[in-house]
Amino acid sequence: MLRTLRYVGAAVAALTFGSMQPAEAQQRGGAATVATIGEPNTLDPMVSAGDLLGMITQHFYETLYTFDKNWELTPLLAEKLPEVSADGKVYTIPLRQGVTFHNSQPMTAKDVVASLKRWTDLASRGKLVAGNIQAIEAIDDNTVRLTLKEPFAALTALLAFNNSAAVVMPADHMENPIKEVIGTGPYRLKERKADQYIQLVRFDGYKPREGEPNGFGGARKQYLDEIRFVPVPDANTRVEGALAGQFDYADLLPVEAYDRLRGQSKTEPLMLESFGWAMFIMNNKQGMMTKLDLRKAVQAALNAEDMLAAAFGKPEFYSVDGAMYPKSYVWRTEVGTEAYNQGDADKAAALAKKAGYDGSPIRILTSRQYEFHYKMAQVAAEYLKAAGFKVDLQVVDWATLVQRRAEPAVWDIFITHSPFLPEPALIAPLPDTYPGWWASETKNKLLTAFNTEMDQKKRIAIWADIQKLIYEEVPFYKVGDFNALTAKSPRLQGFTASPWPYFWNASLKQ
Amino acid sequence: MVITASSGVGTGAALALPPHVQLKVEDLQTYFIQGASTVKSVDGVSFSLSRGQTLAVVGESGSGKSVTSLTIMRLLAHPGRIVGGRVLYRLRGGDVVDLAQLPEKRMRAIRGREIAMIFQEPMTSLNPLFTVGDQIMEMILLHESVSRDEARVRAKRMLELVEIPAPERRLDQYPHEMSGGMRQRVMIALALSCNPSLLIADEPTTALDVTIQAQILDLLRRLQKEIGMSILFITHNLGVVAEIAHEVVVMYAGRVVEQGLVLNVFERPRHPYTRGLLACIPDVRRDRTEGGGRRLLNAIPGNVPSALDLPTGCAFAPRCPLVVDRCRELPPLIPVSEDHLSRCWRYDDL
Amino acid sequence: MTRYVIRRFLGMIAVMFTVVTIVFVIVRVAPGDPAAVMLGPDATAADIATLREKLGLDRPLILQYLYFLGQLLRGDLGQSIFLNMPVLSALAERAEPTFFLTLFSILIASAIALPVGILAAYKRGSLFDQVATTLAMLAASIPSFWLGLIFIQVFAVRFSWFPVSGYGGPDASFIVRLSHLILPATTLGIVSSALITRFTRASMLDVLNDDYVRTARSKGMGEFQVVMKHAFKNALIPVLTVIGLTAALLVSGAVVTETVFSLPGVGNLVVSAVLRRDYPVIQGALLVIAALYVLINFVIDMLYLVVDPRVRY
Amino acid sequence: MAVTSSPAIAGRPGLVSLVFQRKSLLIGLVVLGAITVFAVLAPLIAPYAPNRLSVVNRLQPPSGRWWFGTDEFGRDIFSRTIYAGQLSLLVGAAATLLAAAIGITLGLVAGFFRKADGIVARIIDAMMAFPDILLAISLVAALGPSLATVIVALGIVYAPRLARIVRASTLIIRELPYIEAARALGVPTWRIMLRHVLRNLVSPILVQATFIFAYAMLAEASLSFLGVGVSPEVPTWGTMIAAGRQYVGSADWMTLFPGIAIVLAVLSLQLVGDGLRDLLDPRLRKDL
Amino acid sequence: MTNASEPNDGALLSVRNLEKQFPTSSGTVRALSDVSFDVRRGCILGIVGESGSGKTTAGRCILRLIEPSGGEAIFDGVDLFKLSEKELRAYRRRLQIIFQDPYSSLNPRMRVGDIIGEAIDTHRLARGAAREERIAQLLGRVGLRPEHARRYPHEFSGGQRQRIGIARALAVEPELIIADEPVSALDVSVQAQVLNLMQELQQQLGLTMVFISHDLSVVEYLCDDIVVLYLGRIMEMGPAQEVYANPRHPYTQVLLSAVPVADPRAKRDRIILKGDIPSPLNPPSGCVFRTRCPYAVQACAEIVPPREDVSRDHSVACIRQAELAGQREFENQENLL
Repeated sequence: MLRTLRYVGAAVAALTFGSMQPAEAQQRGGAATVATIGEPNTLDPMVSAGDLLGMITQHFYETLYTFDKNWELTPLLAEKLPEVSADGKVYTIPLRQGVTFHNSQPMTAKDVVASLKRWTDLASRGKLVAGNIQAIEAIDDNTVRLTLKEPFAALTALLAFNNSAAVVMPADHMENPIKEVIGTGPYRLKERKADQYIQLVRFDGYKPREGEPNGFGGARKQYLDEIRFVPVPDANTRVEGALAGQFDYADLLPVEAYDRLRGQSKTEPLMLESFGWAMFIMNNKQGMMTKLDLRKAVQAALNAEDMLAAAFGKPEFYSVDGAMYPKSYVWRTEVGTEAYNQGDADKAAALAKKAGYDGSPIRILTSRQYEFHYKMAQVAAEYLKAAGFKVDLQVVDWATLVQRRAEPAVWDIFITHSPFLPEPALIAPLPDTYPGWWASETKNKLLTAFNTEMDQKKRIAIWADIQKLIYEEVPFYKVGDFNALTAKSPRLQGFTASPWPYFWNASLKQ
Repeated sequence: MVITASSGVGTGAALALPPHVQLKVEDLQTYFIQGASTVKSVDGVSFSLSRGQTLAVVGESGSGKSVTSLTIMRLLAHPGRIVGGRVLYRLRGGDVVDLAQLPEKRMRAIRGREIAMIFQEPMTSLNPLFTVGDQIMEMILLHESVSRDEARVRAKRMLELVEIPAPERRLDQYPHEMSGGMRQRVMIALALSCNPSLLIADEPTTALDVTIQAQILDLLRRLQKEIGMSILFITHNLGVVAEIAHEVVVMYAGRVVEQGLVLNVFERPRHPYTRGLLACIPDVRRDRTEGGGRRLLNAIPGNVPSALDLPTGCAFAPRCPLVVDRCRELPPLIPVSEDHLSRCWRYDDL
Repeated sequence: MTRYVIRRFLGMIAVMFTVVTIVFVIVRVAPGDPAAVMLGPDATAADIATLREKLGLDRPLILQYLYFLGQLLRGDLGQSIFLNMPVLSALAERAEPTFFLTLFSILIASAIALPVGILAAYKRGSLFDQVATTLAMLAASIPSFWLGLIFIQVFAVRFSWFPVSGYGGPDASFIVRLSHLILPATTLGIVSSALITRFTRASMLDVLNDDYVRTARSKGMGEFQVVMKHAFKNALIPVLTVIGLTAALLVSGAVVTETVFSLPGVGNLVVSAVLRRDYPVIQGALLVIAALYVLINFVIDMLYLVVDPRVRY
Repeated sequence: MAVTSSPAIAGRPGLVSLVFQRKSLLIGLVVLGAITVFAVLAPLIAPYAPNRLSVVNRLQPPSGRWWFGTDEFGRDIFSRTIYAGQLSLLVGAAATLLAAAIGITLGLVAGFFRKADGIVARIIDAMMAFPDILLAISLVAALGPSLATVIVALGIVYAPRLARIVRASTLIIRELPYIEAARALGVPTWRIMLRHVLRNLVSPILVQATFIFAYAMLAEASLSFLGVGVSPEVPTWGTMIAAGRQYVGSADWMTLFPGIAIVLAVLSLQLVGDGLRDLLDPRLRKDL
Repeated sequence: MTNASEPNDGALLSVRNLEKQFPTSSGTVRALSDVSFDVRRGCILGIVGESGSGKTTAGRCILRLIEPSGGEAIFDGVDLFKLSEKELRAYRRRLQIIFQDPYSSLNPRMRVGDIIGEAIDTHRLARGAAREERIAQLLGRVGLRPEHARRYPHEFSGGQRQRIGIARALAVEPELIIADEPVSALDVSVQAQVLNLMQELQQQLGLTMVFISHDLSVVEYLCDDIVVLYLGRIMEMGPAQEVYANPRHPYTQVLLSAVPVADPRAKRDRIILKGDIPSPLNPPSGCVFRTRCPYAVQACAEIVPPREDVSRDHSVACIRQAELAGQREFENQENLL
């Protein structure tokens, strides 16, 4: 249910891995308690793309590949990176030997083939490639071959994501829903009490890769005896639990808590900068927002700075930035951003008049699951009202929102957010099919060119045109960038901040 | 009558009673004071009760008769309190105490043991959650150092005394398993279980049917003969007074209006209220003509006055056929003959 | 006595049956198609139709009702949509914290309410009575979640005396789990002590005016004994009822309190279920809690047999 | 113990002086009146519009400018608190009226017609078996959350309480001689129900309704707090506390003031209810 | 007074074989069994009995305030028990009731004027000024003042309230009034006032009255005829003077002897009964009084004693009545000797 929007989990490049190396030798033992934002509705990482699910399941289910600290592809269950045929259609993946499942059965190519097939059947990301797959087969016990119909550059990245993940399960445990959680990870599931805890214990049969830890890749050390994920849906309770030393790690905290977390003995804040960006998606298919002038009127009316301030509090937690990428990305450009953050009620009113706005309310769909969506919506509503619009703010739960946004007849604007993706082509609202249904001829032309172009410099230039187009056609409104706040106990050592925090390699100071 | 050393807590040394007197109430005043309003429920009541005798206090609602009995037992509910007067009582040992002044702790030793009480409502006066035996034994164990077994034997004997059949079985029964008459017998057994010198019976037969009332009155008379306790009998029923009492105190609006030997008072009432009360009970011999026709009853006009709003002077004056100007002034209790007092200026005209 | 037991038992069954019917009606009132909700946004019309058939939603209401009754008689409360487990197991898993929370709340509430109520009644109109009555009213006026938030701030965050939330880890000892219950139980206990205090006071006032209390005094019994043995034992009968029913109704308080303290109890489950649109869980929880209430009522009726000889007769 | 056994207390002090004799009732009425006045006159009193955002001034502590501080949108909490009073009182009052309408009808019917009693009494019993908040949550979940459904749900939740009291009292009153006298006179049943029964139930209904008002306000707050009640952008005290929950510890005033408002409103209602019970219940009045 | 099973011509009301059973949780209570009596026009019939005798139930049944289980009540030629609810309503005007408790018999929320007015309104007897006048007149008739109409019941004393109750009953100009213990809740000094009022009204208005009471001296004084009930059965009935002078049923004798007399010199040859009134749930077989009767014999347990006439209008339900009367005769003669 708490499916988040960090679609393709790829790299939050701006995040720096490994910034906190242990000052002293890490100790073995102890149980780390991790406060999560809620209860996952399944422990099967294939059936949902939720970050929460990915964060938990990566401890016991492993993928063939993963990312190292530089967000480069690195093998995990695979022995090494795949051999790709010259035409880019055949991937030969050698498997690591001696890997055993939690039920002590050795992992073989048969398991991998079955798992990949299950993934292409069930997982939303697997379905992306399903149509393109010719065959998945085991060449021998330790080699798998994947044959594509057409080349697909993103395949390895998809295989490496830890949500909607292509994890390897035993071939004889392929049921849906899964009956037993049997993976290959460094920790195994001991007990799950819904809404209470998910208890993981060290898997003694785990054989880490050789070498040193490197991001999600490299060796995975099993210092902790146990990892406990405790669902604490109320953000403030997570803060308080962290303050009281009840949690060794507390995920996604309200940024207002930053000051409270600072200078505490039992916890310390962790800031993940440029965690993501928020957007207002407009309905380009049906209703009043199909009129460009009205979209422009909304663009003119909104004051992004106030929306960000209301949503994230202090300026150090957000940046008022209209560009689609922050400064550290190669895709960064400020083309078109003069239309960002206007807050010009008069201009908006004039545009609305021009568009023949009839006074019917703009239906804004938002949810309180993400408090900042809701806050932005409220501020936006005030600015829109100031510009003479009527606003019908529909606050529903996230599941309902996801359900309703698929219906073009019932909304005009909905609010969502996304992390910064290394590949702009994967930005959610760009394809025609995404709710919002931005389908303009110019866009299609630019996007095709962007996807087929292999020269990085040219692609950057095309991307600038796309960004300009976004400001011209206003298919959605970018509100701005935001950071994320989490907290960890000073006892927790060797822990690396990440959007999907993992607790192998981490230890507790006793 | 005049007792000089009435300083504070009365002890035998300072207080005295004529040897035959068990209880002497002197100018007792019990008021209910709440905020600005004061209800003088008992206002200067005096009487004395001889040993082994029965004194009836008779009156209508609001006359203060029940408050008088509760005052003697010191069981007044808040906000009632004794504001004046004495309640002299002869203890078993012969000492005389003023119950009005006695500390609560000493009073507790007197309740039940020296003075016992039975009430109007036999249905509710027993605790529904305890067996009859427990409730009688509780009284015995409270005042006497006997074992539970002995107490049980005593309780059984008490039930026999009040003529309850199958007493052994009854001991283990609960009050609700008994009829009203039976419960009143139990109450009497309970009250008499420590051989009190004084039994206060507050309308003990009012809630009972006449045939049962007759049984209870008969029982009380017999028990008094056997045990010799004094009885202070509170009632509104003049018929009952005539049956059981030796002396009678007639109360009206918190004051004694007439008192004396039952024979005297009934034969020649010297207060118009008493006379009115006696006359208004229908009596065919008086109220019917020879031919069977009815005469009107000799009703007392008006209503019983509210305790909050008493007339000054004689409280009965507004209803009195003999009222004169002087009645605005409260008459004292005037001895009209030997052992007969009346609070009426015109006692002689009666 | 047997007749009493049988009558109460039949009464309980009848109320239980009505409860079941009401729950059925409430869940049927829900707009929208449970099947569609269960399958989520991606479901096809065919999937929904299949599930509707499987759940019997395509049948006439009366048949659905009979089917529902049949299921219940087999002890089947259905399957949770979100949790992928039988509702009964989901409830059973969460019974412990709720049970102990209720138990401790009631103990705390009674420990406050009984002495205060008795004394307030005994000293009717006194300063103590006025203060106690006012405080009881105040306690009943405080939203439990607000009090809970304050308690968390003060006792868990500032002083770190008690854990902030949850019910302890997997290996938490009973003592540790209890420590998680102290704050929520105190919160609930204070709030529910109000009702019990007022009821104890009222019931004691009634009883203190009863004739047998006067009889006890006329025996020469000490006040403490009069009040505790004769008055209180009688007052206890209605108070017992209120305590029992408060215990049952505390589940309601627990809904809020468990959420505030993130206690994984039945109340929390219900709130989550509402947010997750997990109708079978809502339905099951309603049924079980109401049944519990009815059952407690029945147990109280049976307790009367022990406490009150009049009933036995 | 009947101490002043005189049945008719001479003279009846006026209602006003009776109210003044009861300090708690007086305090309750004054506080409740003040809250109502603040809520009704909110447009005149409130220094700011309740929804006016001022993001630069977000989360300001109480000060001379913002008496109760500001919330996460920089809205004035004082203004919002008094505006929220409108809706909180409205929900409480409307739910109480609905509960009264349903409860009185059911109770009278059950109490007066033996045949209907079996079913109605059973339904009342069964409804009472559901804890109030739980039933309200379920009803709101079933009906869909909105201001109206919260009112309807709370009305349904509290109706059985009134129904039970009305039924019980009706059963007693039905047997009283004055009802027999009316029947002996040939007064039609419906008139007996209204004139003789209902009129004598006014006091207990009024008292109970006051308490239901209080409970309904608390329940609304709880529902809103849990996020299953009135939608969060509608300012009620419950939604304000729910919004402030995230800022407990950093901006306590967000929960403090609406919390105090609830406590005051509920407390004053209870004082009034208690006072009314004292005032209207002749059994208690006699003892005074 | 007659024992004939046919309604008596002189009777305004003839009750025949009245039966009433109450189902209770612990069994059926036989409140009334085979109760038959006549109320003569213009006369007062007294029904006496102790608690549980069924005397109140009998009064309520006649008025159909309680539905009788059997029998008939012929009022002016019509069986009241056979009337439909609607037909009954018209008859309500002709039969009225006065209650024991002056407190609960008046609606505390209604003004006295409305209490009396309701009777007038229900039967559309008067409107507007005529109605007010009539209320004033009724108040005057029972010894109250017209301005009392504006007051509430609690502003009156018990005796005054009972007067209001009487005024309400009189408002519809009934022919028959059932007075259910109308004075037993009143203070002694007020009882006589109300009794005087009732008999004045009875004489002035030519009312027929059923007077239910446990107070034997009041009944003796007031009533023309008397019915003695015990556990729902008639023990003895007849003209009051005769029954009082010459009680033939042992129970009547006991009852009369038990009444305390306000005369300390009165001769008391009291018969003290043993035991209590049995539970009506489980009444004794045969004669219901036999368990307490000093003269009970084996036969008393076997047959329900039939009513036997001992003189005109005087009947007794005791199989030994003749035998006992003979004995008494003998004793009296002995005493005389």
